[in-house]
Amino acid sequence: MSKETHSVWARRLDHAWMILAGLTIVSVVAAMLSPPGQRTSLLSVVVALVASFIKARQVLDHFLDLRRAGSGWQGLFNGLLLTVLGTCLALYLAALSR
Amino acid sequence: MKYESQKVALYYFAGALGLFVAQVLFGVILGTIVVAPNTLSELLPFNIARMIHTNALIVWLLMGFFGCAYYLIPEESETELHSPKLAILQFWLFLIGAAAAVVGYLFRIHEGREFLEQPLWIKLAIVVVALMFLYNVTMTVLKGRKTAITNVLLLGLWGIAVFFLFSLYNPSNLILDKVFWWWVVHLWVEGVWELVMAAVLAFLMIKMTGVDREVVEKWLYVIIGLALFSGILGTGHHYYWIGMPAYWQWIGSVFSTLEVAPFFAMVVFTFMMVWKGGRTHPNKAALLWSLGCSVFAFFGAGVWGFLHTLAPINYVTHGTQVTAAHGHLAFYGAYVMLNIAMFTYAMPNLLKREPYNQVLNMWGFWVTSSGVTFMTFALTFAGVVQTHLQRVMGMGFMEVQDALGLFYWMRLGAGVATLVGVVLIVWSLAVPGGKRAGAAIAQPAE
Amino acid sequence: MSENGEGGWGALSELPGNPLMWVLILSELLVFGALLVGFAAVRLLHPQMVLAGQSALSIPLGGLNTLILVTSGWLAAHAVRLRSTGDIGGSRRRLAGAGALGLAFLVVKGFEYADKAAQGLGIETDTFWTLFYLTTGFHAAHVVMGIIILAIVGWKNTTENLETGAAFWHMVDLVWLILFPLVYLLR
Amino acid sequence: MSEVLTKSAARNIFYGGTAFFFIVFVGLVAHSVSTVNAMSESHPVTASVAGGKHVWEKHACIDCHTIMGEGAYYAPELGNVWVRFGGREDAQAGRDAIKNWIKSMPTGIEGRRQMPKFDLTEKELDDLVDFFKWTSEVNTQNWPPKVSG
Repeated sequence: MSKETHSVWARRLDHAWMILAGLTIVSVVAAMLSPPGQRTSLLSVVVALVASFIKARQVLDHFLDLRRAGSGWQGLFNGLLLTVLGTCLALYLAALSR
Repeated sequence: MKYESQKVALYYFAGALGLFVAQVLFGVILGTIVVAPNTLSELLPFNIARMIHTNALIVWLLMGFFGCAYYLIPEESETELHSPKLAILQFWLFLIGAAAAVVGYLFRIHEGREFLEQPLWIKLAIVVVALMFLYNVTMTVLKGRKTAITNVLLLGLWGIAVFFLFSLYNPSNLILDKVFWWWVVHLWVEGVWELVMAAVLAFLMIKMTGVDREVVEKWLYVIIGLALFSGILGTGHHYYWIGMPAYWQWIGSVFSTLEVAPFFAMVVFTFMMVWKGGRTHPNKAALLWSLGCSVFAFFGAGVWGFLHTLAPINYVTHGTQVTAAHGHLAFYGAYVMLNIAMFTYAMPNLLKREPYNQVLNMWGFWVTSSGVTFMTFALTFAGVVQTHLQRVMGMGFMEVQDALGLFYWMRLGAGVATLVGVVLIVWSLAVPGGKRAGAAIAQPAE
Repeated sequence: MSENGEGGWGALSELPGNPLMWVLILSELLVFGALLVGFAAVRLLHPQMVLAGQSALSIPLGGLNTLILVTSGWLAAHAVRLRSTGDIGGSRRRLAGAGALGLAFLVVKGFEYADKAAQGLGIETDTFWTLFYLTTGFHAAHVVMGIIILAIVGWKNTTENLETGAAFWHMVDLVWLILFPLVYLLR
Repeated sequence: MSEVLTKSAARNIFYGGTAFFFIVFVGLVAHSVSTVNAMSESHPVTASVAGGKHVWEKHACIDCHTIMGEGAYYAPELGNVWVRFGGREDAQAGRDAIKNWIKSMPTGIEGRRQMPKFDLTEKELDDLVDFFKWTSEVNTQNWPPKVSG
């Protein structure tokens, strides 16, 4: 805990929580615009995935404090997240065109 | 060797090596029967020879593990063995039990479940032998220094005994029979045996490379963590087609893919330690076996296991020669080589000699490894062709087998080479050459 | 071996908490990642089956559980922070709050499962439901495990233990943040 | 944090993680076993099926054949032998065909894999066929892909 004061640390955590809660609500609302039984719009799919990535980064950077880990770890977690989310998006788009 | 009681390991090493030769000899007989089916068909049918081949393998590997433990535990615990006499009695009981089982098999006395063919009374005798062993080593560990290596080794050895108890359960429902049969077979070779393997490799690394115990023990925890976090639910890859619910296809595919990770970590571990250690241990043959063990285990258990572990692939390869290929390379790499590494390291110390017959021993390494590798490739090709003809084209089993003749001849040749290599290994270990070590006995790194 | 950093854990020592916990966390992320990609592949093969299954899921309940988990993770992160200032009481209260929200997550999950079971939707109904129950059920098992871990590190509350326990809890959180959109929202 | 404590914590995480996966495994197996048992009510393991399984074991059939893909790969798959011998279409003919096949062994033909001569009684043969029939009716997720086994 070298340079950061505890109040800054606390504010950082609260800030992360607000982003997490806000993005959750946004993606839920976006998904609920389409009635059940039908496909959601592509926009809300993109919103859900981008929100998911940002939320994951918030948890990793602030709750888990991975900001301090080396660039190797940063790259590994980003790679893992983008691989999973990207592959799922690609497969989703492929399913759309069927 | 620092403790007199470590000498009991010699009994086990000798017994294991004897059974090793028998196991490979029966393998060659089986390979011969496959290409010339009328061989011995009245006297020694395939099924009897096969149960001797597989049981001899299991018994000698276990006997080797017992020997490894008897060598390793006093040295790690820094105390004499609780009871050397009990250890010797246990050895004879185990050897006589194994011999009785084999004689029984020749007279068609067996229980007829694959790998667990031993009659009930032999199974119970095995339990008694295991309890004698566990009592002896646990008491030793409890009175001495406790290290991560003895801790993990003991956990593995207790696990072996606990999961063996499932061999006593044989329900009349074939599905349930298979489900719990795998609790012995899978949770042994892809579970608790890996603990024994990692512990023994860690011990060898400490002794031969001079790397700090601290570092080795941390690697040990990483490896066994990866092994059991993946291996327990990895059992699911045996539950695909035996009447279990379909969800096992997902569980088995995902977790058994991860089973490659601990084997990969073991390769990185052994090579890192040898490289970092930078110390040239006089027993080069033992070092070669240790490195070979992690590499061959990675290919045999890891890569060849992964090749057919995903459910959609296993759907067509299950029960073909692909499985046989994986089985041979995995057992050789993970457990045969582990035992030989330990025997090669320990025997000169036990006999109070400089490392001996190193060149011959290393010839044994290369000849045997080449034999098993070639055998694996032959069986893999056979398996792929079999999968295509039988599972895709729908040709009949025997018709397909006739088409695989060339591969089976190649396998037999590889088997003969393996037998030659094994004889070289046993000879190099059992017939000490060179001078007796005087005061300058090879000191372990620690 | 000094070049290996803190006592030979290598790169793992850069991460907060115990290195072996990170071995577990990384294994888990790979497992869930593989299951979720598998789920997307099933959608490609059987789009109608997946659409029908997803339409039976309740997005509000899933969203509620997401809010519960991120709030719980936020409390756990504060617990670690307060422990490092020496405020043990405040740390323990936040940890208890995090655990209680974990229980709330399980209650909501329980309602969801009961509702699906009442509709006759079980793990063997079809591949969608197999994957739904496997991924969410395996995740819920981690929530149970996480609550136990939070209780243990609240009791043996050294800073390193708290970091270790919180790391596991954040992993459970993280998995849900990826699982929720992929299973519930990408319809 | 001292090195010793970090290592003992690592050991505890190993134990905890292992226990977790083992409990999940046991839970899933328990669920599967109850599913299998539920199936066995409509598809019971009768005395003759159990007897047939005993004959199967007494002669170590699995050390040449495979059943549901497990065994020695030296002789044909028998999990679906009932289907392959036409038992589904004509139960009596399928039964007789399997029994006669076993009775006619060994062929002694040069260059052909030999099945040993097993002196099975009529009852043992019938039990064995019942066991094969039962096994062929297990839900193996459509394995094997071809009737050839």
